[in-house]
Amino acid sequence: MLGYILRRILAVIPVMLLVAVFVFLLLRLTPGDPAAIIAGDMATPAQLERIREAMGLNQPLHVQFVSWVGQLLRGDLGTSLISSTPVAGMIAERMGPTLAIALLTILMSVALAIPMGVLAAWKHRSGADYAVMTFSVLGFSVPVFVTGYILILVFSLKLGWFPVQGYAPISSGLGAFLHNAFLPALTLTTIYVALIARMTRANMLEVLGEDYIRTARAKGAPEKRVLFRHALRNAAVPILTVIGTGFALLIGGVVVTETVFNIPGIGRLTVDAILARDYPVIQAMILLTSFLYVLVNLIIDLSYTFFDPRIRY
Amino acid sequence: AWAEKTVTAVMHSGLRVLDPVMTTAHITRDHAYMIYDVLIAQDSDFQPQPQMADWEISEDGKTYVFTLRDGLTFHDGEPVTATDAVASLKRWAENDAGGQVIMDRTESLEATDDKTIAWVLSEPFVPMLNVLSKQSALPPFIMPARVAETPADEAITDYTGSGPFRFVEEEFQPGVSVTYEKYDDYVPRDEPADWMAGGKHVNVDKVKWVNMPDIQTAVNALLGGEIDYIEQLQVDLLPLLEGDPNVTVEVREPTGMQTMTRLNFLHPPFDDPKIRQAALAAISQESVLAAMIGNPEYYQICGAVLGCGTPLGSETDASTLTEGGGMEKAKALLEEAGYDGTPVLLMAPTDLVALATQPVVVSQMLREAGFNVDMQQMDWQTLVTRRAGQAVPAEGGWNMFITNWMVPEISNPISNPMLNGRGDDAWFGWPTDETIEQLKADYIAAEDEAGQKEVSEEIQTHAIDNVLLVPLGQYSLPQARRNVITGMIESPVPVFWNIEKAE
Amino acid sequence: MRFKTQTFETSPVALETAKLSVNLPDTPGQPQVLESIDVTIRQGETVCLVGESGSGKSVTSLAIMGLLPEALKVSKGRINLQGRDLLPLSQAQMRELRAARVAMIFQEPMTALNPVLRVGDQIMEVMELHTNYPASERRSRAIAIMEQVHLPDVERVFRSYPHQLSGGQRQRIMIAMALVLEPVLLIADEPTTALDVTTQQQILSLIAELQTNHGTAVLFITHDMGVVAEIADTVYVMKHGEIVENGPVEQILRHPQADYTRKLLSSVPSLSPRVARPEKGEVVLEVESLDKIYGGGGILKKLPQTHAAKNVSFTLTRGRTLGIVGESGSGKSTVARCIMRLIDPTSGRIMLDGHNIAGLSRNALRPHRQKLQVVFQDPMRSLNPRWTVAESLIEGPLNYGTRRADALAEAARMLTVVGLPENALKRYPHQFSGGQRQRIAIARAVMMRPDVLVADEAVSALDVSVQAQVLTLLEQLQDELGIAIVFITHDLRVAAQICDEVIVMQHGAVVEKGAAAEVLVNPAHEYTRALIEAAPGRSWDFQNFREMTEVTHASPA
Amino acid sequence: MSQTPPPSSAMQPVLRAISLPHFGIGPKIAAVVLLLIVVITILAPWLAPHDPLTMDPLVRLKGPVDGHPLGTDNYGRDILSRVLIGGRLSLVIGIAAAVVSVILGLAIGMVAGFFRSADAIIMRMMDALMAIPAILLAIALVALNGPSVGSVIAAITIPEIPRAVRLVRAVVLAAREEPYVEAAIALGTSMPKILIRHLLPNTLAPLIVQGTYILASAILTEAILSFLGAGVSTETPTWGNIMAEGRQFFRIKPELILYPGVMLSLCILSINLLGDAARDMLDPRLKKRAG
Ligand SMILES: Nc1ncnc2c1ncn2[C@@H]1O[C@H](COP(=O)(O)OP(=O)(O)OP(=O)(O)O)[C@@H](O)[C@H]1O
Ligand SMILES: Nc1ncnc2c1ncn2[C@@H]1O[C@H](COP(=O)(O)OP(=O)(O)OP(=O)(O)O)[C@@H](O)[C@H]1O
Ligand SMILES: [Mg+2]
Ligand SMILES: [Mg+2]
Repeated sequence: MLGYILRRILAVIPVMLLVAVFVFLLLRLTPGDPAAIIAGDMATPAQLERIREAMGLNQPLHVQFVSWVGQLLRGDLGTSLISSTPVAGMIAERMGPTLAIALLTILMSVALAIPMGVLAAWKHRSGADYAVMTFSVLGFSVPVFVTGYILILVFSLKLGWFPVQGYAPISSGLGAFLHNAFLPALTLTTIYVALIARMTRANMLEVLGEDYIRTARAKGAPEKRVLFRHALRNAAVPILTVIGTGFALLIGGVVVTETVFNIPGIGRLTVDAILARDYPVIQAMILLTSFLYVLVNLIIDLSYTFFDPRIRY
Repeated sequence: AWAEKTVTAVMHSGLRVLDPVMTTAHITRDHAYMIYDVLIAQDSDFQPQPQMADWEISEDGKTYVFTLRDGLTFHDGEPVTATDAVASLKRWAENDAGGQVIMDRTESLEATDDKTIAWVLSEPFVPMLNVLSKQSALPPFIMPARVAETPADEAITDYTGSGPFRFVEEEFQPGVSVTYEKYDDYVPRDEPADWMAGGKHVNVDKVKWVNMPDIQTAVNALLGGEIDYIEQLQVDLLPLLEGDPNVTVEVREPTGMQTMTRLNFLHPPFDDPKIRQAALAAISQESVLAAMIGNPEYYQICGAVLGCGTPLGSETDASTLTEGGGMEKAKALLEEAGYDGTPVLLMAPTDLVALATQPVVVSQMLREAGFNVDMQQMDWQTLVTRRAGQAVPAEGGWNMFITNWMVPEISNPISNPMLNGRGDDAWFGWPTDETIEQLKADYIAAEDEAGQKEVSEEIQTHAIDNVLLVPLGQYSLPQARRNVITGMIESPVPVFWNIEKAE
Repeated sequence: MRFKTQTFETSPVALETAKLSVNLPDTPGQPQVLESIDVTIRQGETVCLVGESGSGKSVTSLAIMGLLPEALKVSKGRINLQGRDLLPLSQAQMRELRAARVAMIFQEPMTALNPVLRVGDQIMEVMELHTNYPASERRSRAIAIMEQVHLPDVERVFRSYPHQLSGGQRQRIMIAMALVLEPVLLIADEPTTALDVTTQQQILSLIAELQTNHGTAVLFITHDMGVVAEIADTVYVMKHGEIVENGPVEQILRHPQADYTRKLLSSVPSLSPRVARPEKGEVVLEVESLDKIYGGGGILKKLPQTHAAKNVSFTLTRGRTLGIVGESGSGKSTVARCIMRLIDPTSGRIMLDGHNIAGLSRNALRPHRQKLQVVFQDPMRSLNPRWTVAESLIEGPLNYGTRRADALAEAARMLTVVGLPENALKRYPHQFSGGQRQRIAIARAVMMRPDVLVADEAVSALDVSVQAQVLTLLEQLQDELGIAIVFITHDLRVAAQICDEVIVMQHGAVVEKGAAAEVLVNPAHEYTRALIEAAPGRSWDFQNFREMTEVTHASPA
Repeated sequence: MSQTPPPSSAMQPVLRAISLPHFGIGPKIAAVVLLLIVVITILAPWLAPHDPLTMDPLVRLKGPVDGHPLGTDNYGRDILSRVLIGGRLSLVIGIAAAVVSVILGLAIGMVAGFFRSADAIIMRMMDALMAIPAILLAIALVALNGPSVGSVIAAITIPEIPRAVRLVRAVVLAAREEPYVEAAIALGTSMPKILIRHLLPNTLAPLIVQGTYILASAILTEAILSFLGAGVSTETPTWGNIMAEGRQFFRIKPELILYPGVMLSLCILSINLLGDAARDMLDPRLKKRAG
């Protein structure tokens, strides 16, 4: 098992290499020229050319790639072409909000969704089941910005409970953090609650027909215990998977939510960098997120064996 | 108790590039006005006024001597010297089109002592002060010589300024927020502030610019009292602010922006002047502006190439544009030109709100006239890259795109990029147009304002006839501020000196 | 033979069912599953419920527990536990009673245990629910009860998950769970089916001890007449959802009234071994020094390993049957699964028709599969719950090119052979009784006409009449097709009945092997002797309803 | 009657699902609603009162007015026509993204889950794929192929695939330990057949959930892409971009979001109900509980 974990952690290297090459090629395919963004509307072609030259964008691709990898190996993520600030610092600043909100979202989603899904499966085809279903469908199909706007309208503007926008790091106090992060997390939660609740329901239904559920009842276990201790763990693997991939998605940054709530997160950074063709930032971002994904996926995989001992690697 | 006064402002975009010589991006220019000062500046009559320096012109109009005023220091405490100014001007002139024109005529530019700068031209150049004092695109900002020595195509990394605010580097988050502190040792001029000229008195401790890509968020934040100011408000959202007695919505400066279409002269169908004219005839400004802005209070139908409300603007020959379009005329012109259905590749950027609607409306009107329009949507980055290429449209080129200018940027025939007819050296679209070049030479040669105005009239007629651009009208996006903010200067560039914030 | 003769007339009634009827309300015609069942069990009494597989024994017990599957409903009748009617009770009230007052041991231990919880925790949970013992006490009681059901290596087993245990070990976990709170009524549905006779004996005496100490009433469902003879006070015989006969054990065994009872008893196989068939055919299966070690696992620290099969060797020739008997957990199923290559042997050779299949890849194995079939110990889970019986039965033949229609016809025929109605083809596994499922599994394996059939406790869940039928079927197939059978069982009667040779396993190793007649009559190894000694009902001649007249097996020396 | 052989085994679950009496009223309504939506979108060009592109900026953002039963959008285009026609592309994109990612997810996930040797390589490739942002992919694809529905579908689908793969793999990892899978191996069932016949049904329930989720999110993502210039033209109506465009007018004219939103929700709701019914049918143990 320890060996497995080690192998998986080492596997980060080829994954990142794959990602690096892929992203590099992808950027090559994408039209766009950071020089043009920097120079603005009135720049002359000659001026653009000089800027390109100065930024090293005229070198052949493999030279750029090699020098970038060289830089990486020295632990240097480079500097933004657009703002000339070090990429590492930029990402570090932006990672905090995204991670914190992702975590809060997942916590809230799981806390809400699992009981909802369990209830829906237990009361299969009852009013509760259909209510969970309806809520889930809305969670899927209402655009996040609508949810966000409505929450802001109600909780910020009407009731004044939460600020309209902005982010306070956890270092400024948990209260301040939650005060700012609650609405955006709640907005995202609606999607994930929907997904996780449905997934929970689907898998619980499968499990509730099993013999060991009858055994648990024969022991005199109350329904709650039957559902949560006996059934849920057996249904856990696919549920964990959606939670895990959901979390992975969230730490990649969620542009719309970050925009609506004006959160300086990774999502906006990535989109801005892509739209500005800020290559070093895009490359570093994707490398970083892929690293995080490998990590999150490793944790999901390990959790499988924890929840279902029959699964072995 | 002493409380820090911070003005939190939502600007029209996020600040990313910090070098005002590298880019013409407005947000960088706005940033530069915060932390740098300029030698001379324009007042509300577009007249150059002394700012860091006053000037003397020799009789023959060839020698300009600028004298720095006393008490000027950089944010590191060092005094501003003529050497700094010269280095800054030279770096600026490498990138600025106007600067290049002056440099072409420059014999020498040097610091004669700590306070004086002597600029000697080889021939007189009447618009010299206008160019040096221009408030937009690339104004010549004064930075320390060590910073100005950075090659013009490399971004500066030292942000020591000379202006009324100091850049707080630690709090800078590119594209997200930027903070400025009052620079206590800045010595304002005594004259009252007037546009970019006059005394820049700072009455708050900090100014924080935050970027909110979602304008509704900004509106909500303003309503919630979390921010003080929104630079550009979408007109459609005005009703949301109307009921709030703490908020004022106003047009800060009336000249505003010009939106316009540029055609590609190199490739069919727009290599044919008749077809260009047909395109112009098909377009109704009213439709474009209504879709874009909505409320007519905030837009102005204007057929003037050089802008309405400017000294030289004229609307001659633009009646189809301003009077609802000449669809019949357009159809007739197309017929006459024998338009064969060659597709018109209209590049439409989608990620910039200010440019997203016009292409949709324009392409509908062109289609109605009989054009075969291929509207391709792309992000702005792709557009700016693509528009720089001269390839045929089918192979990655283009026929037409739309962009916006600040009216002061295009109000002068020399600086208006559309009025460059030098083929490959011209602005994207590359018209080869000797007439317009001749007209501009006439304009430079004109002795007085009346003469300039006369030439401008001809420029207008010619630009419209040859469709160097299709003006789509003017608009001003209103700003919104909480009423605690007062004393804002009505200049095209939003500036934060002179502003007061009530407790 | 000494039967239990104690009368319980004076003891208070622990459980009484009156006119208990169960039907399938949602199925057209609302077929009856139970018809007017009257059973009375007094305190301290052991009632054995025997009868045809699928006759409703399990349904009766589930009805008492209030745990009928949703498809089944009690349509009439009463169930009284110590005078209290159970049927009108709320879920919460029933919960109070379960495990504490009425405990049940389910028929199929693999599916009855939660696969993702450690078995130790599952035992402790019962106490957690009904007592307020502190955790340490719960643990020590759980360990104690596990020792009482003679689980080996209790510390390891305590921390194991169900899939890491042998069938018998899982069964003992179930038993431990049911006994730990010393209930008033214990319902045991084939509790010792998966156990070797020595362990079975220990369990039975444990239950007996519980009865004498606490007056526990026991409802014991079994098809093993030997066990009935040993432990029953009263016997109820069921067929087709009805009680056909009941009475004190001796009366039933000596003077059975109903035809069905007589038929049932006559089907009980005799303990005297068969005459071995001549060893004429060529060797089809040869196992050489087979070893299997189960890896420890564990997230950070390695758990101890289990050496489940040690140096096992044997050969099997065409048309003969090799029996593997032995202690529960001795590695019988492990050997079977290795032969089947469902798990990879740690070392050793497995020669099938002259090819060593021990190291073959999945794909290389496929052509050999047809010749090698298996009937699993756990019939429920070895049938895909989403498939109809027909689909499961024809899967194999279709794989090897049989036409669908032919395969279906054969499947239908096979079902009648194993004693199931033809309409069973369209039903799903969960709609059958344990024994019925096992018959489906047998039918599935036999349909392949294999050269070697590995049968892991294949007939242990069958009532003796069906068992006889199936054993006859196997014998027939052997005659016709020369199938060689590896027959894993703990039932020495069955082993005696059908095995030509027997190997005896203990702790993963073969302790004795030889001709069945030899090993079962003149056991050489101490463990084998103990095994035979422990066979229940040894001294009763069931077929003839009387004591054994001549002793056909040696008494221990 | 017991002599009639069951129909071909692959069709079995489907036939069962159709013929079942337990098929409740909910799924039936859902089927009707879904059918209605599909028919409406197919017939949209004939049903729509206006050309969805024709604009009149002077009557923009009007409530129900003459000839515009649902009012006009910010270009003065007819909302009803746009919503009707918008369903076409949205459904094509949503369904294609869902179907493609689910099918690929199934194929890849089952292989990864079942074959230990393939697992490591496949999953590491999926990890890598997961890290590529859809927007970048979309911009690159649009640049390569030109703006096309295909590019959009690909850009949306590719990042979804690893998630579907993970889900399927997870289910297969657990299911492959079941004795009935061992039994199938013993019966000589080939690996593809085991995967499809034994393991696939286990993955269906979670996949239906994931699939409908992908369907909805694809329709919404499409709009985000088109607003970043990497999607279908914003001129062409889709439910996604009608809503995204309506975003600016959320407080002034919420109908712009409401109408396409209701259509989308109805669609997703009915697909979910049908999916649930289908999965219940596939699980014989559940049929009993259907009562
Ligand atoms: N997957 C596993 N992991 C670890 N240990 C196992 C595993 N499977 C079985 N064992 C252990 O291996 C030993 C032999 O098990 P096996 O199933 O072969 O016994 P058996 O002889 O078939 O017993 P029974 O008659 O009770 O079925 C037991 O001690 C059991 O706990
Ligand atoms: N869920 C169900 N749906 C339909 N029929 C069922 C269901 N469960 C059991 N039955 C039927 O009820 C009858 C009685 O089953 P039960 O399990 O009580 O038999 P049993 O006497 O315990 O048999 P065995 O000795 O084989 O375990 C059987 O014919 C079986 O097919
Ligand atoms: Mg039974
Ligand atoms: Mg076993």
